[in-house]
Amino acid sequence: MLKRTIAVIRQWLSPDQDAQYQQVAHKETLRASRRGFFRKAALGAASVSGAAGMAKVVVDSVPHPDQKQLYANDARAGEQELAEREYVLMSDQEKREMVQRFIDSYPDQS
Amino acid sequence: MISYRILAPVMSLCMLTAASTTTVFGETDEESKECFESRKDLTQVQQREIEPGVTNIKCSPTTGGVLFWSDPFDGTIPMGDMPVEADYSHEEAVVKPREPQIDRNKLLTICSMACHNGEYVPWPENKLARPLTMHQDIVPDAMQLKHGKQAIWCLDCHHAATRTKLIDNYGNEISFNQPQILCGKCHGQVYRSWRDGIHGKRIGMWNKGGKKRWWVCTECHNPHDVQQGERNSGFAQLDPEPAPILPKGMINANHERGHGEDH
Amino acid sequence: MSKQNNKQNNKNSPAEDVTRRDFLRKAGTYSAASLTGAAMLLAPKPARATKNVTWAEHFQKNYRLMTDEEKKEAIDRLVKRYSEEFGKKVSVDDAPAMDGVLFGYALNIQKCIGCRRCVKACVAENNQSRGDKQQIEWIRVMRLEKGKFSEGDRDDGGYPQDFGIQVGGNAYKPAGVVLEGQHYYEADKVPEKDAFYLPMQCMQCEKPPCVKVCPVRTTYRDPDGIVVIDYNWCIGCRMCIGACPYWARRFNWGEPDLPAADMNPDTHYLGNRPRMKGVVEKCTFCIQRTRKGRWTGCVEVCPVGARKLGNLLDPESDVRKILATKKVFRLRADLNTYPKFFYFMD
Amino acid sequence: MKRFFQFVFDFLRAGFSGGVIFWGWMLLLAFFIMLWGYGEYVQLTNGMIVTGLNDQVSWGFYLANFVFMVGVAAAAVTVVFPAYVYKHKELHKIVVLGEMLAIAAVIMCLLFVTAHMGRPDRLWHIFPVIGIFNWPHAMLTWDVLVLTGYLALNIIGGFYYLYKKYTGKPVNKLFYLSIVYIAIVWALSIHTVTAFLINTMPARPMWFHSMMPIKFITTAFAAGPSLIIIVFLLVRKFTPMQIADEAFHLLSQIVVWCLGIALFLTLSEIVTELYPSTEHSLGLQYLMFGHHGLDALVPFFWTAMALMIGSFILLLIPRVRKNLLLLPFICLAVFVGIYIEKGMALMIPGVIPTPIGEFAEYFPTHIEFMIVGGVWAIGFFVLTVLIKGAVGVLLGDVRYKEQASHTVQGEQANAVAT
Repeated sequence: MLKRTIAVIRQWLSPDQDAQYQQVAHKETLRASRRGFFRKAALGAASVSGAAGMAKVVVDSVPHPDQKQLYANDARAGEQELAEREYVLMSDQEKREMVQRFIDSYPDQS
Repeated sequence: MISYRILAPVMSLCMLTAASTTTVFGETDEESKECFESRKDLTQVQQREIEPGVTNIKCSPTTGGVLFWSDPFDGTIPMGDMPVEADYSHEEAVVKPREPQIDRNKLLTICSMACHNGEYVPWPENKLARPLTMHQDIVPDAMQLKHGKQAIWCLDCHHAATRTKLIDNYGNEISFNQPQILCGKCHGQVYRSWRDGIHGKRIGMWNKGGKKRWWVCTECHNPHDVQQGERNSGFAQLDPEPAPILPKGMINANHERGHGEDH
Repeated sequence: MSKQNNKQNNKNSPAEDVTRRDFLRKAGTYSAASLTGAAMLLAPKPARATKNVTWAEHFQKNYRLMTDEEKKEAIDRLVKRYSEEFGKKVSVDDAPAMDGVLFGYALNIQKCIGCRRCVKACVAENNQSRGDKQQIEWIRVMRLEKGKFSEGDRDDGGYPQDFGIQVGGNAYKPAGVVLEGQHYYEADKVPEKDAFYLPMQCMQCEKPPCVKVCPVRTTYRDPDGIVVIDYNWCIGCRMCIGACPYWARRFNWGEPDLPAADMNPDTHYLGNRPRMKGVVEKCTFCIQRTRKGRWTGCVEVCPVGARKLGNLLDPESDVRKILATKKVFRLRADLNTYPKFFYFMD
Repeated sequence: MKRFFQFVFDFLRAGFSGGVIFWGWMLLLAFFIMLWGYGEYVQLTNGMIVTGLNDQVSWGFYLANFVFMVGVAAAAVTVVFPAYVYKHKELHKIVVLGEMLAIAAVIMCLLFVTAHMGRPDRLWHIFPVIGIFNWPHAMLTWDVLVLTGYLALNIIGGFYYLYKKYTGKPVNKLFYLSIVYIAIVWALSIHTVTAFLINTMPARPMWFHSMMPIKFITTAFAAGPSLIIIVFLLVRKFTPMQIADEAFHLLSQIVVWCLGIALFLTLSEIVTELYPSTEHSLGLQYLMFGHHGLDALVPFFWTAMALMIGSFILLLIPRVRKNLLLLPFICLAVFVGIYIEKGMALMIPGVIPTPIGEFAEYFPTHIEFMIVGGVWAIGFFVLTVLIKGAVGVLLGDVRYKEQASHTVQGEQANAVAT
């Protein structure tokens, strides 16, 4: 698999060499159509990744919309504030035990 | 044909004014009190006497918020079916229809008839945002819609042709009375916790199997600006009820204001 | 008291003290004044719930020890008296706790917008005393400021008190909940950007300290977990007010001021029936509603749906689901009173 | 039986006889008692709304006085204990006077509690059998038990001794001494239980520490003997009753040591609370420094501290302590200082801030002052009568005579009193 990938890249970089390589390696066993498929695949992959990279650069270069910042600042502000105030949250086990206690003691107490 | 095109909206507008004025006069004549349930101006209830000395609701004298329902199911309709099996399928679930609130005076019906009939205003070809010539007053920030971080626009939720309806992703009509079907499409997690009774509000009977009035999304949230700007609380600001009376011996509550500053 | 008397005297004196001459001369003025005065006297006054307390009522037993017959007698007495005093048909319920129900309450602290509507709805539902002289509210909403005690402030600002030496770092960082906030906030609009709100009421503890300290057992915990008070048995010693870590109990310092028109006629013996002066009262999770299956007043009116009430014994109930899925904390959990009022966050 | 009625009659006659100063004093007290009656009437008819109390500060002036008076009542033991346990001769002679003081103080306590209650008409609810007595859960029921028990012990012990003295018969030592020893332990219990009444509530962090009972007892044993010294000096001055200086020296020593321990405990408490300065110390901070402009208690606290520390230093000097002219004034300072420190300065910051952090200031109204002043007047009234009667019996002026005519005795008592 790795070999094949490398081959694809080599092929894309220098088609002539590639042809030689192919000839040497596989003794003209590859058909033209198959070679074409590889070429197409390579080109496609490259263009897709290129476009993706380009898109990433473009997206990153665009300043973040205000909304996003707002969300980061404000949506978590309450939670952050609560965390700072150190309300002692109940752990799952604590909650389970508490509920179990309520259930167990239910009929006894009055 | 051309004349008809112009005539129709004009006539409808006349109808509209007539309808709205009559209702306005009607309200003043009755001299009844109007209170709001959760969103001011969009969840209004008329106060009326149901028995001698007993009213259907009690209202706050300071803010006009409803403080008490004699019958929590007054004016409700069955909630209708939901795509997913949930608790309420074993209980009687009702909602208060949203249409009378959103469509007070039947404005939306007139919209559909008068302008958005495909002729006067042609059917839009796609859902993309485009400059609005009208209705900036209805949704002031329509061009930078607060909802959906600018990824959605009017026609993602509103029916292109039938203005009295909403749409889902497939273009199916959704009633204004069931906004949860629309909202749940994107806000799945919230929708699920709403269905479980954790998010949102229900009134009526708490017990299992008891009848409940479910509050739908738009009864609390403004769908055009859910986050409510910088406060981001999800709710529009309301007038608070007055503070408790200061305890005897206290003139003001200055001592509790301005913590942190004088430390 | 004498001040009040004086005030009343002053009010009445124009009609009483005038000499004959004055009367003749200013007849017109005074007749108008006295007419308004008479109107004021005739105007519906706040009903006095303890006006016609009978000896039988005064010497009745503790509610818990009454036989069914005695309960019925006591309730009939009350129905008759209340109906007369408030001029409407008042019902006094004696519904016992439902089987298999233990009430729990959950409040979404992130949702609460501090509008205090629950406070006022509670007053409307539960027939508390209102007005300027004596205002009783069972729910107290506190406004806590955001960001006042941020990490940075603590490090840079040093010791918040004037005395003592700051030794650096987070030496002052308080442990647990510090309930330092505003009780009397007056905002134009809520929620405010820099604040969040913490409503507090009776937490219906499983191990209620108030019940333990009551010398006459007038307050007790019913099987559904609600801590109730027999108002007719309370001696007004206020030990329970001292023992409550949530400041949930209120005292009728004077005769309750409950206008007949606003009185909620749907009452329960242990809940919202009109109280008398000198007794303690508190939130009962609207026992008159919840024991019939209806949600409490505060749950119903909360405009943001932050309040939830359910059966802790039922795994499908709202409260159990919240306990299972949300971040939950309790106030003063360290006191081991097992409060059944949970604050949660999304 | 007839003899017993005779005793009661003669005792009261002796108690209610005296000269101009006596009647002037009683008239003054009667005036305050009338104010008390008025205050109670207003409070009963209108409810406690006439007081300065509210939901934030629901325990106030009445309970502050109650706590203090329990201490005074308990302090009778400072006379009884040395007299019987250490066989202190001089104190032994006047031990009954200490018991009379305890009786008056407990009566005041009961009146303060009644004034504090919202529904005194339902007091019967707390009596066993006809009501419900939530014992042993409620600390208040313990307090009721120990207070009534202490009252009974003192009445039985004191009047048994006086009655025997009156009839001239020997005291049954086994009975009397067992009562005395029980009363000694009981005296400690009344103040301990009163401390438990308020320090068993985690909701009120300022009170929630185990030092409370011992602090109560030490302050009581400083304030109580101070009052006893003053009363005994007055007795010595106005009656022929001989009280040796030695008794005062012992009492003033008790005052100084207990005051010292009390100050030490107060200091410990202040350091313990203020050093970490958690929110649990907010009450104490409010008391000592005020809170954002709310500082009604601050001057009282520092006055009390100044009085206590100043008198402690003065009392440490033997020459000052033994100066019986100066002593009553120092004792008064101790008494007032502790009255503030253990009364309002303990009760109010315990409830401020409220458990949920609300600050409110509390000012007693004139009704509260009337009732509190009136109860003090009742206390002094009872005390005067009891002491005069007891002194008469102790001196042998009032004693049983088979065929005696009452008038002669009355004249004798009058002569004694004047």
